[in-house]
Amino acid sequence: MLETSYLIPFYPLLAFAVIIFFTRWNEKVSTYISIAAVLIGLLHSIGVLIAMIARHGTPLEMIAPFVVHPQLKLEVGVWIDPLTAVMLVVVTFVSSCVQIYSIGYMHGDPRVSRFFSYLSLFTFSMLGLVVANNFFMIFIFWELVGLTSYLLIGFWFEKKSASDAGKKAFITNRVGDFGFLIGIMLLAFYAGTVNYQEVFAKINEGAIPSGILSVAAVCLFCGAVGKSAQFPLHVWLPDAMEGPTPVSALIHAATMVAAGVYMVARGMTVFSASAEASMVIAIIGIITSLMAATIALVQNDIKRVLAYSTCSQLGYMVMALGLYGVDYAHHHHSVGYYAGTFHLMTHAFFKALLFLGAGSVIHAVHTNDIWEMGGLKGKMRVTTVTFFIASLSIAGIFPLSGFWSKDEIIAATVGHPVFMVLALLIAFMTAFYMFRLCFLTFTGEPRNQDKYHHAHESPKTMTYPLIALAFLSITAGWVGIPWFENGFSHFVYHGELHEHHPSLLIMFASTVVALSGIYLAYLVYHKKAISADALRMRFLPLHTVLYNKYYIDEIYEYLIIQPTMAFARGLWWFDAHIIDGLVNFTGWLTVKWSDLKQLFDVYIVDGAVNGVGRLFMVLSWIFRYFQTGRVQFYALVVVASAVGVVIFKVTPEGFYYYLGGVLVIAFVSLFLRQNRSEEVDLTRQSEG
Amino acid sequence: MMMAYLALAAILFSIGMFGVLTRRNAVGILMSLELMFNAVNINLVTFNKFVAPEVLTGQIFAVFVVVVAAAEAVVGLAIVLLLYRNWQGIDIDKINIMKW
Amino acid sequence: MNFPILSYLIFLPLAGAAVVMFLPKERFNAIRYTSAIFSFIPMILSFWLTWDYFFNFSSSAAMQYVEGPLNWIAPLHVFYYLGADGISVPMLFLTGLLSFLSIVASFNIVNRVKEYFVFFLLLETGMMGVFCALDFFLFYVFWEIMLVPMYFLIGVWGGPRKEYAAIKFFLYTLFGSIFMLVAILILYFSSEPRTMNILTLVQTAPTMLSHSMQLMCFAFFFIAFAIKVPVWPFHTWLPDAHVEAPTAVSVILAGVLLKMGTYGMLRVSWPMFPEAVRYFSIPIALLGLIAIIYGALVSMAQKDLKKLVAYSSVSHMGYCMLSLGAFTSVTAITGCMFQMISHGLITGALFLLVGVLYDRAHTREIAAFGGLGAKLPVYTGLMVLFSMASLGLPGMSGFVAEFMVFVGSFISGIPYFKVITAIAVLGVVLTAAYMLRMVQRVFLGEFNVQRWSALTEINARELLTVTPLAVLTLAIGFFPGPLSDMMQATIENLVQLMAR
Amino acid sequence: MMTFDLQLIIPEVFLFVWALFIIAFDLGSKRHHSDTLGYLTLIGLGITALLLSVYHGGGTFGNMYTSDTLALFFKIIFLGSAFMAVGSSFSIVSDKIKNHRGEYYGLILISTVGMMFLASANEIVSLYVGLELTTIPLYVLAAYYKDSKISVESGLKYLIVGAFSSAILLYGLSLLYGLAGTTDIFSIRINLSYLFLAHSGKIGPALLLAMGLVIAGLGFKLALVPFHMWAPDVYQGAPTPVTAFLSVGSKAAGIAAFLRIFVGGLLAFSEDVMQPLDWGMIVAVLAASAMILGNITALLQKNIKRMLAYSSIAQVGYVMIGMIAVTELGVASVAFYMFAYLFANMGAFAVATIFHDRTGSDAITSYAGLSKSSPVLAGAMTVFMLSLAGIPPLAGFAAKYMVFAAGIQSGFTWLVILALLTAVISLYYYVNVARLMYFSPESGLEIKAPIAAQVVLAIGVVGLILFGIFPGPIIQFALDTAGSFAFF
Amino acid sequence: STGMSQFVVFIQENPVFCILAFVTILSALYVVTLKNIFHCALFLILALFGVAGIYVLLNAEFLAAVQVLIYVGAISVLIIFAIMLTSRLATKQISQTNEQAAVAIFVCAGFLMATLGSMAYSVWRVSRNTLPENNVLALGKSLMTDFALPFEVVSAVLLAAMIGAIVLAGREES
Repeated sequence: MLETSYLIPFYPLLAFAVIIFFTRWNEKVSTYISIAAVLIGLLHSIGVLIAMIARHGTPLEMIAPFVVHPQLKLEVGVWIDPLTAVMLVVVTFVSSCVQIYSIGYMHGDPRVSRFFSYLSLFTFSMLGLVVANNFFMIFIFWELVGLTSYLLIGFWFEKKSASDAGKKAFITNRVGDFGFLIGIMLLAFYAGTVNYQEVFAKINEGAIPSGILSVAAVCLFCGAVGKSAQFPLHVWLPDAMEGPTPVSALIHAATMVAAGVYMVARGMTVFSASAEASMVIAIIGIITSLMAATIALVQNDIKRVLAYSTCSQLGYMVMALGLYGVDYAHHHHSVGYYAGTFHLMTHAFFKALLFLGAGSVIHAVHTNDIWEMGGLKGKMRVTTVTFFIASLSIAGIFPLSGFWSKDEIIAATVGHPVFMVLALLIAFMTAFYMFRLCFLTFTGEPRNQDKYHHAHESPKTMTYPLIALAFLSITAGWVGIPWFENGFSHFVYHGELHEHHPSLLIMFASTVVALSGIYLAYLVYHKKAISADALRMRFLPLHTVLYNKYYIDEIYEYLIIQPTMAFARGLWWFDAHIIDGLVNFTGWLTVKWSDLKQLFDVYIVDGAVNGVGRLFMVLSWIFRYFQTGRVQFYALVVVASAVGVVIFKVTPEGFYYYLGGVLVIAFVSLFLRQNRSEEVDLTRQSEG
Repeated sequence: MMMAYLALAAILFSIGMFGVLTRRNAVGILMSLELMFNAVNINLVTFNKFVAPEVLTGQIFAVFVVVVAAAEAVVGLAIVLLLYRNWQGIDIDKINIMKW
Repeated sequence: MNFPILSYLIFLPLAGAAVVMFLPKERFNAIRYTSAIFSFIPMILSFWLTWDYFFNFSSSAAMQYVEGPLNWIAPLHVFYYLGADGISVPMLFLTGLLSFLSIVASFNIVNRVKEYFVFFLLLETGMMGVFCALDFFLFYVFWEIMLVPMYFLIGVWGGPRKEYAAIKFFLYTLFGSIFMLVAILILYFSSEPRTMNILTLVQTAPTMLSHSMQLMCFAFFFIAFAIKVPVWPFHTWLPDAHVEAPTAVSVILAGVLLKMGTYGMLRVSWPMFPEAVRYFSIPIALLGLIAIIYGALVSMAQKDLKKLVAYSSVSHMGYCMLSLGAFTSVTAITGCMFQMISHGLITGALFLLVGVLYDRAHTREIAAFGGLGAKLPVYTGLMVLFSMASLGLPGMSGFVAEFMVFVGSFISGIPYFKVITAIAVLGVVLTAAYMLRMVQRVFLGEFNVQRWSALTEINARELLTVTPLAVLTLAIGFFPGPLSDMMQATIENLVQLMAR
Repeated sequence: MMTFDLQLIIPEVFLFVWALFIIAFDLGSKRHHSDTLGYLTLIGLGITALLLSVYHGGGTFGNMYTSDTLALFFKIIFLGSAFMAVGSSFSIVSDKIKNHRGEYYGLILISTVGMMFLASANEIVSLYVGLELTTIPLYVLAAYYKDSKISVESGLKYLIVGAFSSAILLYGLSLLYGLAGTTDIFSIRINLSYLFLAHSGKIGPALLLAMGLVIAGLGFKLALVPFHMWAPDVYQGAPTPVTAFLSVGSKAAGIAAFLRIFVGGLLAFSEDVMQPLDWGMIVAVLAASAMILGNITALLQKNIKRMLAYSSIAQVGYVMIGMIAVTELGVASVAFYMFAYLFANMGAFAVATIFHDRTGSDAITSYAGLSKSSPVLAGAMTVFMLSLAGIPPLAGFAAKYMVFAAGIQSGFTWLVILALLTAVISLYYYVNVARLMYFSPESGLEIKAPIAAQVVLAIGVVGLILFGIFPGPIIQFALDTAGSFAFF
Repeated sequence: STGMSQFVVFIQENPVFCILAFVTILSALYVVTLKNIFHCALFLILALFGVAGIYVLLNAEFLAAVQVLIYVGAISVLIIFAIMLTSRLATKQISQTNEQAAVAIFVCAGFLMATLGSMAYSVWRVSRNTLPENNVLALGKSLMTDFALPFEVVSAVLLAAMIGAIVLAGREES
């Protein structure tokens, strides 16, 4: 199993190729091929996970050369360790669920085959990213994931908002990749390799100066900022909700956005070597988390709420990993690493479930606005139940999976009081906005009877995945129960294995916070004991800011995009007029040009393509008029030049007198030419 | 003494040159040209006498110059006739169809 | 080597031109197919050459398939001397391929067909010659010889401002090459015994010329090559020429002609004047950097599809310049070669695709389109594929090239290169921005049913011209190893020469 | 000591007699057989060439007449230019010249004889006489359209400037004679060097004056700036084949004379160590101005002949680079340049003749669309223009290459760069003709050229391509001409 | 004043030369300045006579004879014929000088100064030898031997000029 693990990404790739080139015209076949591929991948992944557990987490590396140069060796390879194995299962499992779910969800769309081919391509990319054994390869798949995300967000490209969102996602990610690439190059330069293990070995040897390492770590983290939608590059994620909902579930909740966190976990040795960089990471994480949570409080679009929730949760994980790095650099032991990766896994399941549930709702009522919904619990039982399970899980209610992982994250903030307070605050808000969503959607009276009337439970292809995911949303956390020997923390860890001691106090605190959040939501949106409107009016300025997402999009638009475009247009003008103009000598001659225009307009307009430059044309025009047509003038020039040459060679000073004399006399006699009034006819042509 | 002859030639040449440059009558120009050729001949003969008297190269050269000048005068006068036929005048200033 | 394959590569198209010249001018198809055959054979030869070189000679840095030196103009020590090594073989491959594809893509030319194909074949001769010539005189002759057919191809069959574009191209390039001529002559007269042999001069020039002389000759060569590349700020001929030229000619311009500049640098000026390269490496990299950012920004402002692709060439060739600045790194130089090849394939394909659209829609204005993805799925797929390749998406040649350029320049160890490279990486973001903007505005969004209902999908012939490029782009993207191995010995040798 | 090897002058004598025979034949045949006359002339030129191949090498009349390689090379150019001028004259002779057809051909031949004599002259007197024998028939030929004002005007201008320059040249030559005491070029060289050394270089500025005047006088023949001003007017007004002959044959004769006097007699005074008695820098500056002025002024010309006139003014500038190099390569480059120039310029004028004959227009714009109606003519014109511009693989490129090589070898890098820059400018107007012929959407008149003219065009095109791709033998030949001076 | 006195001494020592030079220069000036072209021609003849006299002073008697025969006898007559054919003597005399006269004077003066200056400050290889006794004979011999070839050629020049003149002067038969 392990030895063939490199095959896992190729199953979906094969499916992609087959669908694109052969079965594109047959939706059914395409669908089955895609699902079969991912299911095989799932089985294989489970096999890998079991094998990995069996060998107690001993990693395995397989390498093939890609491009080999004296100073740089690029390889493709596979690195399987517990983290990889877990991620493989998560990815393939969520993928399987989403693909099966999509059969129902995408039914009737004209481009179903293409949809599945994209999903397969995405799965390939994500799996490749997971198994990569070096930074070069992770970058490759990193980009491919971005591409598929672009394709899938813009799947309904006729919608301008969808195609805009796809573009925004790609470009924003590219900004992050900019830093990522520089980080990789720094490592490549100082470590001479991009292989994870070799790089880590170099770092542990202390071969890389610490300042450089900090810079490299921050640069690498830029990539994660882009991919995992961290502040300030989080703006693409909410927009990405324009894509089909299964896509949101798979890519923008469970897997791709987790890639950033995964990368940070994977490269923890780099980050943990620099306390400063780790602190930056932690701060970015908490800012993101807090900001997204606050925004999520007031959004009305069901998917957007979930999107900001995702953002917030990812920030949570990032913060945990960052704090781990800080502690590690100070030689403390912390649960941050384990917490972050653990939450990564559990979040994948319940967030996928939430999105799929939301998809199911949208499928039923054809709207995203939660104020149009209400009371759906009667019509959509499975959906309602699974959605509540997921919500409880994300809120961190015992004993659902979210409880265990979230608990560890808060535990990771021990020693960082500010972080801890904020983390608890976020936990409170998370519980509140999730249940705001739940209550508004599923309970109470239907607010839009028309929509309610048409609503119905989704087909089985959609509900079975929900059930499967709900199962895992409940149970997945149990592998990480702190009292459980050989659990997740003994399987996935960084550095040396540490025993850690669970804190009941923290568990209690977090549970209280979560419950109070739920209760508040219950009061406001179910019992209506507190008026939501009144609350809003009370905090109107704050609400407006939050509702408009802190105006970050607008700020980007006016501070970055518009100026860039204006600059680009300016440069184009510069290119067309100044640089080119220099060549054409347009500059000051343009002015002269207009005076002389009527005189030789004919020549120029007449297609005298003036690549040489107008200067030469003007000179040509001047030189031409020396040719007066009077033969004696020609003779005069002959003798005057001959004399001039001789005088110049003998006495250069004399030559200037001579030249001056000739010119002065010439001008004087030109002016005194009274008796002959034939003006030189400038327009007369030379043709006889 | 040689300088005196050379100076005479130079003056004559300059005068002829002036004539060519300024006369408006085509025949006048031809006459001025003859002055220039004569100046050259004075030069040649002078040099022959004072610099290289052993061989009469200068004088022979001068003879050839006389003949060539005659030939040029002949052709020149023929062209002047043509000029007269085409323009009904031989004012050089007016003969400038071709220019620029 | 008994079979003079390089001569065949060069002169078969010329023979083709001669044959076409004698065909009656009304027989369009005869002319087309004759031309296609006479460019097909060189293409096959170039494939075989690549194959043979890869398996038999790639471990050696020496010239292979050497022909000559045969006495050509004895009194001036000019020889007919051809050869190919790891940097010319890929270029010959590219030339062979693109020429054939362009000729096939030109089958829709109906105006003055005969002259068109004659000029095209002449052009191919010139291009092949440049990449094989090992004698300076020969090199210069081939270098110049292409200008004339190119001038006519742009001028007769081009767009609305064709005359301007054609003469501008001609004068600009000629302006550059005159400096090369001066430098060649200086080298010739400095050599003892007098020689025009590039290989000999590469060996002897550093010791033969004084420092200032090296700098001067380098600068002279640089002007010539830089105009061809084109390096900012010598690039202004490029948008005009590319935009006005007919599709197939744009392909050749972007795919092969621009490469001659960078090829010239690698073949001639870099190994020949190592001191000058050291002296100028930072300015060169800065020019590359400016080109990358500047080209990308200007592309972003374009309203015309073809112009966008044209300016993107400026940006992409900037990567080559950046890596050429990093002369100490094998990776950077390999990246430069990769970028040359990859840009040839990708931009060639983009021009072909733009041409396909233009043939149907008779406009290239980006704003005129929208939502073509629904109407023309295959075309859109290809266009998106190449746009992605252009913006350096992994799995395609552009990525491998850019990655090697960046990493190679970054690790070259020359002062300031880290900063320059780091800024250059920004180009990746900008490229993504303008490419995606273009894709979005042309292919995504609402489809204008009234206006474009008559648009038809890409046809088989056009598909035939693009597919090989797509396959190669992907192949190099996934398996860059062979190409890299093929050039490695040569490039290592070059880097050693530059390290003198 | 004195040898009278009359065999050596057989070609010249034959050609002169043949010229008289042509005139007599024309008179005898009551002036009816214009084409026959033309063919007879061509045959005469052919026979002369054959005779030349037999009778050359060595000197006669006390080395006053020398038939060395230089002379041979230039005589080939003269005969070639006469051949091409005559070949392209058939149509105008039969259409435009009512009387004096025999004289037309006869005068061309006599002028050719003058050039041949000039090229062989190794002594100032005969050089001058040869120069006049070249020029005087050309005065007449320029004014040959007696009813055409512009033709007469061009004859008059040519005559006045010509005679004036001739006087200046003579004055300079007389000073040279006075300084050296001899007219034999070889002796001049020895005597002047001796004089210079005997007075440790302090010999006064008279030599400079002499050189300046001789440059001015010969500059007229070469149309070297600033002694070029007659050229555009005369070229425009004269019958086109005569213009062609003027621009190639007569110019080559001037070059030959220049080579003889300056490279042969005043070689020692070419370098600037002789300051101020050096002519190298003078000519360099004049060459530079020629290239700048000629090329730039040509840009706006609308008449093809006038444009070619300015182009030929510029071309002289290029030739002069080889001249001032005063090396073996320099002399060879001058010779080869004229050789290549012969084909290109004669060809271009032949096209102009044919075109004018059919359309009555010399305007460049009237060439629009020619490539559609007369592809062969347009193609040939393009080749000529590209050769003049110096685009490989045509002979014009090899010629420019050699000239520049010579310049760089002798350290005139600045001049070579300037020359190259102006060559870029020149490309603009040369290619402009091609642009009109090819890019214009309209279609011109269909033009059928007479057979002789077609032969001329064929010679031009084939010559340019052949000697462009395989210039080796000719370059070797040109390098041998440098041996004529025997002292490099 | 020494210069002036040297000049006077020179005149006293070479009275014939001075008179001839004076006459020649004065006539030449008239040739180029008089308004009446016919008078110009007459003064040209006078100037040419003056030059012939100079030749005699320089021991070039043969040349003096040629001068008188060819110039005075042939060319001047030709010129006078041409004048009569082409101008109407009775018409009002306008200025015969064009507007570049001022520049021309300056340039010609420059030329004269340059020439005189450079000749005065140069070294000449003045020979002690004298011309052959019977230089007419020597000249004739030279023409027939050393300079036979240019002599033949110059006759060709005359022939060409003659043909040319006939061609140009002859009326076309229409």
